Amino acid sequence: MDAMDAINGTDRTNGITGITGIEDVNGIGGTDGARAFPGNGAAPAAISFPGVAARAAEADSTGRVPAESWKEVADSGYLRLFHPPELGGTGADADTQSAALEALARACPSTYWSMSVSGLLCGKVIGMYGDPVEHRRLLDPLLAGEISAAFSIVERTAGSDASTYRTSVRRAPGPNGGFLIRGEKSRITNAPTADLAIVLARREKDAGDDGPDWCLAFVDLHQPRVSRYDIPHMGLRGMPWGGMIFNDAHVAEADVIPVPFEALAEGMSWGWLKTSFAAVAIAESALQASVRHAKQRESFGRPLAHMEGVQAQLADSRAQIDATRLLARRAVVERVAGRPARDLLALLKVYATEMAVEVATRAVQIHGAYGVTSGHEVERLYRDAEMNVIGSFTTNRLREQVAENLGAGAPVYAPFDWLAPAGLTALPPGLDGFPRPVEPVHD
Amino acid sequence: MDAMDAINGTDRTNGITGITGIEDVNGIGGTDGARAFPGNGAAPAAISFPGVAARAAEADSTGRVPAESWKEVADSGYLRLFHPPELGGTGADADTQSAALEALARACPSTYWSMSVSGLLCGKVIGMYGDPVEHRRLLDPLLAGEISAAFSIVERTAGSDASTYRTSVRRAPGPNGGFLIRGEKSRITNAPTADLAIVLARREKDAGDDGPDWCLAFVDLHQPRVSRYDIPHMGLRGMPWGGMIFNDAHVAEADVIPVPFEALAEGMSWGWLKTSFAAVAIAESALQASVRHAKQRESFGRPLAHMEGVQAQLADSRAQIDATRLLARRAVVERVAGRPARDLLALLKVYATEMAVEVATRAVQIHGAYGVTSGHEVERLYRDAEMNVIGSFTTNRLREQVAENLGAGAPVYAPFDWLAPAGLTALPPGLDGFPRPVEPVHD
Amino acid sequence: MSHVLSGAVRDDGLTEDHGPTDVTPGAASASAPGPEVWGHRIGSGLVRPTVAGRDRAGRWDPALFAALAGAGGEGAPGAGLAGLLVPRDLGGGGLSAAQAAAVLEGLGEGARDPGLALAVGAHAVLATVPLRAFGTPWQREHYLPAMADGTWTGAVSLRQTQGGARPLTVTAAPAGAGGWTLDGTVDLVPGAPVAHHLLILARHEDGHGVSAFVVDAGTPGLRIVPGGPAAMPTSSWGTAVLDSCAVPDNAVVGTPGAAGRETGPLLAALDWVFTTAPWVGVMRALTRDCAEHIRRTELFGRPLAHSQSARQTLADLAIRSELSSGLVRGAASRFDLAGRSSLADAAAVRLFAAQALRTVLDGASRLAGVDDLGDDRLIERAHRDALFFSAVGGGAEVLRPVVAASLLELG
Amino acid sequence: MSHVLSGAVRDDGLTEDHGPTDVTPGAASASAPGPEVWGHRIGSGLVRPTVAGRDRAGRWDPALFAALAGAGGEGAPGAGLAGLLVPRDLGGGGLSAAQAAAVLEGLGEGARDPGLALAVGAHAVLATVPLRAFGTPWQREHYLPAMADGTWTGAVSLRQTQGGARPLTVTAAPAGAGGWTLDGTVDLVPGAPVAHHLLILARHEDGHGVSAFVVDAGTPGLRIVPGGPAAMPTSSWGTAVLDSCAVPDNAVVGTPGAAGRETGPLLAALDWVFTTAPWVGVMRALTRDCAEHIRRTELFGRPLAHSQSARQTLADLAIRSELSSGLVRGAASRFDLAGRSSLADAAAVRLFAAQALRTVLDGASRLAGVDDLGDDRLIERAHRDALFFSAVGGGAEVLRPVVAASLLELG
Repeated sequence: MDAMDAINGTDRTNGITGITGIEDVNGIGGTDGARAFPGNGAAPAAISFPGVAARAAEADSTGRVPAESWKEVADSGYLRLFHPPELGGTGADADTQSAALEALARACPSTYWSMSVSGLLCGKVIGMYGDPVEHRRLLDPLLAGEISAAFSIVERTAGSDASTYRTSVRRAPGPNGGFLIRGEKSRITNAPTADLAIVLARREKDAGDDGPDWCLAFVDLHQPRVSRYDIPHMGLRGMPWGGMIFNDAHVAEADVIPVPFEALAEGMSWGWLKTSFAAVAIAESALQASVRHAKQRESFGRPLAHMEGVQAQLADSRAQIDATRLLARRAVVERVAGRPARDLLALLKVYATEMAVEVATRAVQIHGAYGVTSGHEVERLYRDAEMNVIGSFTTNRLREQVAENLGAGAPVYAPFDWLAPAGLTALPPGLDGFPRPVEPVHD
Repeated sequence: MDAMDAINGTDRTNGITGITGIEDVNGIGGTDGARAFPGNGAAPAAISFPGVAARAAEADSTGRVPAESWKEVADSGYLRLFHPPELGGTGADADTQSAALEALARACPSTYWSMSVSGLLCGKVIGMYGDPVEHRRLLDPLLAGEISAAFSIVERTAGSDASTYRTSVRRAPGPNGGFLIRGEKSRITNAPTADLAIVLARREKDAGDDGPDWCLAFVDLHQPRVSRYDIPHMGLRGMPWGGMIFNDAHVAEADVIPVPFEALAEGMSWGWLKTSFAAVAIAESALQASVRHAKQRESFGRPLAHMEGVQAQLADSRAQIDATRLLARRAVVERVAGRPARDLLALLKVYATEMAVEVATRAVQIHGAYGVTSGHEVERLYRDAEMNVIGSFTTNRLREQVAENLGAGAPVYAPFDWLAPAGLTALPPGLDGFPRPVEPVHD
Repeated sequence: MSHVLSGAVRDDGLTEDHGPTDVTPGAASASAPGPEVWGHRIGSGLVRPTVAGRDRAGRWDPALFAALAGAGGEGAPGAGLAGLLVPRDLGGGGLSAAQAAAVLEGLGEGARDPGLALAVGAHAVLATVPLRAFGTPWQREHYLPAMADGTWTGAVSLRQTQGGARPLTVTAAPAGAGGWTLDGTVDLVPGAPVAHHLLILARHEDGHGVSAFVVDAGTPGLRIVPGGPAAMPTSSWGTAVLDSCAVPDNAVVGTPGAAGRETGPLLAALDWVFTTAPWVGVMRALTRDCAEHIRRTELFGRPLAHSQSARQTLADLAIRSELSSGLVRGAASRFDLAGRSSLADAAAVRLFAAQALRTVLDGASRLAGVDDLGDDRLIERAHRDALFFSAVGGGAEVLRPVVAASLLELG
Repeated sequence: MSHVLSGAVRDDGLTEDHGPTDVTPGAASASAPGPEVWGHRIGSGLVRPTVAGRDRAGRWDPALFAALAGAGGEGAPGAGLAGLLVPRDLGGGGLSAAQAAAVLEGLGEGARDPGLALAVGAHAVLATVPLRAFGTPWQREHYLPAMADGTWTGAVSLRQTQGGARPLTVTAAPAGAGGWTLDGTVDLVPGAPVAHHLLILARHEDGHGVSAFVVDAGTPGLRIVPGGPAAMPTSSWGTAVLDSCAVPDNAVVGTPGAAGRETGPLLAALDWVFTTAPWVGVMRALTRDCAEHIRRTELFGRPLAHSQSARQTLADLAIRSELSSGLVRGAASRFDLAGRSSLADAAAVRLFAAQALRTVLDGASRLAGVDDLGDDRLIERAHRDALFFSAVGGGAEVLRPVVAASLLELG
């Protein structure tokens, strides 16, 4: 077997993860300390955030991203990877972007969400819709990690249904110019802590203004006419989440950007990509924890790793994660190449997020009581996983969009009243008919 | 349609729950106040615990069963239902027992777990293995709800594998008689708060003692040589959970009862029943919350209740819950008739607990962001549901037992080393073979 | 091994303890053998020996059906399988609905022949109960005694067991001189080529109402074209073509125009519950086959029964069988009480059992591998037939709204 | 509508943008039509028109196979489907493994004929690659050119694509005067009745080692008994019976005694990846069929496409197709690099795709109801064939340990 062993030597430990070219991207529990991103061409496998990983439980219990973690990530250059040099980024290639997304989400899903919403999603939106010169004053500190931003779309009324949004922007009276914003955004990542909000708002238009009905407002959150609140949440607890109330808060002239609503879809679908990587990473972390546990633990005299039922769960998870990661990385390739890939992102987000819940549930089962004990990584991942299903467009809503992309047409609503005409709300008779006879039909 | 309407009149609102004869057993959020159990023959549907339901969120956030809830349940006579009059119970019929189990678990799964472990499981075990006269001193306050008990089997080492348990009982030296118990039990419901522990322990046997190797020790937890700790946990947070360390704690002579290990199975399977009803109730609560939400909520101009995707989720949940409840109630009938029904209980526990996770996951999806917001009933139920999969024998372990009951034989362990002989760990060649040739086999 | 897990009845037809398979779920009884034992014995004795050959040949066996129709033996009611639900005073077995479901479950397990079990259910339940429930005294006395002993068989299209979810393809117009003229085509009729009469739902040509008709096979204008789906080839299949088919007024079953509230929903509910019952037996049979299979099959050089994964799969089969059985029995028992049955209950039964069957077949085929179980290729046959089963009665797209509407108080 | 969701190729064979179906997953290319377009065109042009009839009759069509073997047209490599993986210098198309997988995926989508796609894959991949990888120069030059143009077809038993998970049923004993004597029976050989030669794994009679043999159909002592499973009837099936079958030393493929490390795992990995590829195409075809079906079908008086539930089901089909495609392409591409492929990767592909296929078939049949889709009854046929597909190559009970062992560093 010598020759075969020689060939197998390097492969056995990496196993199937090799398919993606990214292997065990971070050593959870390793030593602290940031590591700068390698240049393009360096092995993406080198990306890791050991300090962030070590502080993941702390983030969960305090409900905030630890300052050291924020700094570690900012110092690594993570926030710049996704942006072109002309906007202050480093324009990493697709492999590096994918590896970085997964690595940070492996280390701490909450930190990943908070920082990616700020640096990736908000950064992309400012880059796409803002002014390339004027808004460097926002982008520069954002990509340096000196400020954080919240992407503020959703309101209290209804998740992703924009027709219900009421927040609006109008011209400020008086000589100083600028605008006033009024309304409330709720269930927003980073809302309780951010410095800057990218707010979707309605434009109160002057007569003759035939511009878009909507705008993006870049709102400085450090002003008295903004108040904010926390919303405690089941998972991703280290990610600040909550609402912000604008009570005629001031927005600078240059920071209100009229945008047709449809145009925003492109920017928002970065959110689906971010969420999908969160899901892949949560699933991978849950799987790796399960592998570790299965190797260490015995039950009824049998090491868990030797039990076929446990193996079956691990194998199913492995296959699902591999399939999802391949699609996720393909989506990054598309995005980096400048193609929208929104169809791909929609179906990726649906599968990835539900897959992660399934994998995390298996991980809890494999861990038994450990998996439901607070403070255990798997207990946290189980709570985190479900958040991705709900976050950035609920998955069931996205399924409708996938179907529309497949040619099923736009959703058509009709009140549900067709069972009675079909006789299918009736109380059917017993073997001997009804207790009393049915009256004949007279038209 | 008049005749049909007359016939349909009463059925439409009850809908399919009618199959079980138990309809909306408690009005969550109703007025406070205990209601005594009806006598046998009274409609089980009358059983409800509105005060307990109103305090369910409080139980979750404080990690304890509120004293008022404990009192409400105790005053209702719940704790006596499962026991014959000669042991101080009321010997309710199967329908009433089933209805009561589901009603309390609907109101608050944590309170249900804590009180059912105490009054049902520990009560049964004392009744089955204890002395019918002597141990009335324990049973009477237990069934009155004046004291609470912990069923203490599991240790730190391994979940349900008794061969790893080390806690032992030995004769106390000196003239006062009795026994000393030493060891640690962990991950035990009510451990942090109980007055009494029913402890499974090894017997340190004198020479010539050919009695069982195991015993049950009824341990007074209010003594200096007992220390206890909390274990924070993901769900069922209102249920105290943790460990107890016996450092040569004293046990009265009459309170150490030698029991063959196999004999305990009968008592322990009450735990499977209790857990299964918790699962059914959590699923029903999650479904009812989903129905309420679907009726109230609009998205994209469509009431959720009118959306077929939501309907599909509700229908699947309804069918699964109905099937499970029927089996659970059949199991109660068997138990009340004095038949062990352990096979039935094993498969019930497997399905019920995983079904509840599935239903709760659907409920979170239907609720969207509400479903992951702390303090929302559905967020709590999602965390609670998974606990039942792990609690009282993990579900995957029980599957093995079901298979054994089906004639598959006892689990047989062999180290997993058969892939390599089958050539299935090799690194297969590429299209053009291996990088270098394989050496011939020489035996 | 308790029978709860191993199936209601041993293979040899001997009875075991019958508490949990008692016809009233939840009620314990450890006395006489239940009706499922009788059904199982008939199935294993008469049907199973020839199922593989009949299935391969796609052959309907009239002699076999006649034998089932008149089957007796220990535990038999006054009549054979054909007359399960015909009252005793009309020559039938007079079983309760719950008992009939138990018989069909036993039949499914013993016979291992979903096609023939469907043929039995279509005749003895779908074609029989509407006549019993809504038939005129003349109709009941004319049809039911001959149906009870199998002299006449009745047939119903499985397109007409979903209420009005999809448009009815047969129209009825009043004839000038009384009576009705029927036109249209309805396929998927098990038993059509051998039926004495068909029960047909037709919508009134004027758009107002639906009526049920019992149409004798010899009626001019009614033509039966043999043939049907690839599934369940041991049933006989046909399409009924009605071309200006004139029927008398006394061919109307139930209130004229009101079949949308009478026979229509009744057929749906009966289909959802009673054609499911034999499948519960099939699930039990598959479970037992698998338990046997993993004991005698080796993988990686050791018995498959040693694999934790195989054992867990086996457990999941048993669980699905047991849950489905309880649901079917529970819903069936409600037909015994006028005004207590519910379409939502019945729909939930089918919805759950169809999903359970998929799980059982997936698991069984995973355990069996490329070889089938037993000598009659049950997995392959059941896999094929289950695809059809899960689609008739409207399928999940009809069942789910029916269940949900009841919860949501919509319709 | 992007082709990502609608399938790689339109029904009419016109190409769309091909970035995501490029043979290198993750690499974007929007230039020439990918190999899957060629495969799709061949399938829809040559295979699909007759699939329903061949399936019903269970008929192997040698002329059709010959046409596929020599198929050319735009985008064709130097050879037809038979020679995909034969190097160009031996008369083949010289495609990369990734390209070959793409061709098979396109073929599966266009042809809608899992049986014929299996026949192609068994010849062009399973029977071809071991000779290419391990054959002596004589074996390569003797067999591969004639295999590349379809003059000769090679066959392999699908029992022998799971490594040594189950015992091999053929033994090899050294003959006194050199050469080997083979004894035993191996069934489930697609193409056996028409094959020129078979690739057979045999365990050494002395218990030490396994060797692979290429055995010509005319060899005395080798008898082919036609017949096989009910699944994939458009392939030809047979059983090889070896009765003191004497073969020369140059019939051994690869290192004598080492097939347990060479051809054995190679066949498993090839099966797990390449016979999965056409099924990815079938999933795409079902997805598109369903999208079309729900637009033109009514339920409860409105288009099924208006139902949120139907739409969500449709989305799930597209998702499974897309994920499976990525996995297959990714794993296939690793065969192009000696020493980079992995059994665990290949097993994960099959494990995922078989489950995805079940989901797709469940969903498609739920949407289609009692009527099938299209005029060729694809759901019914694929449903039947998928049962077999998910069991060959060892099935989940073999695949899961292979995947898990790699994670757990066990074996």
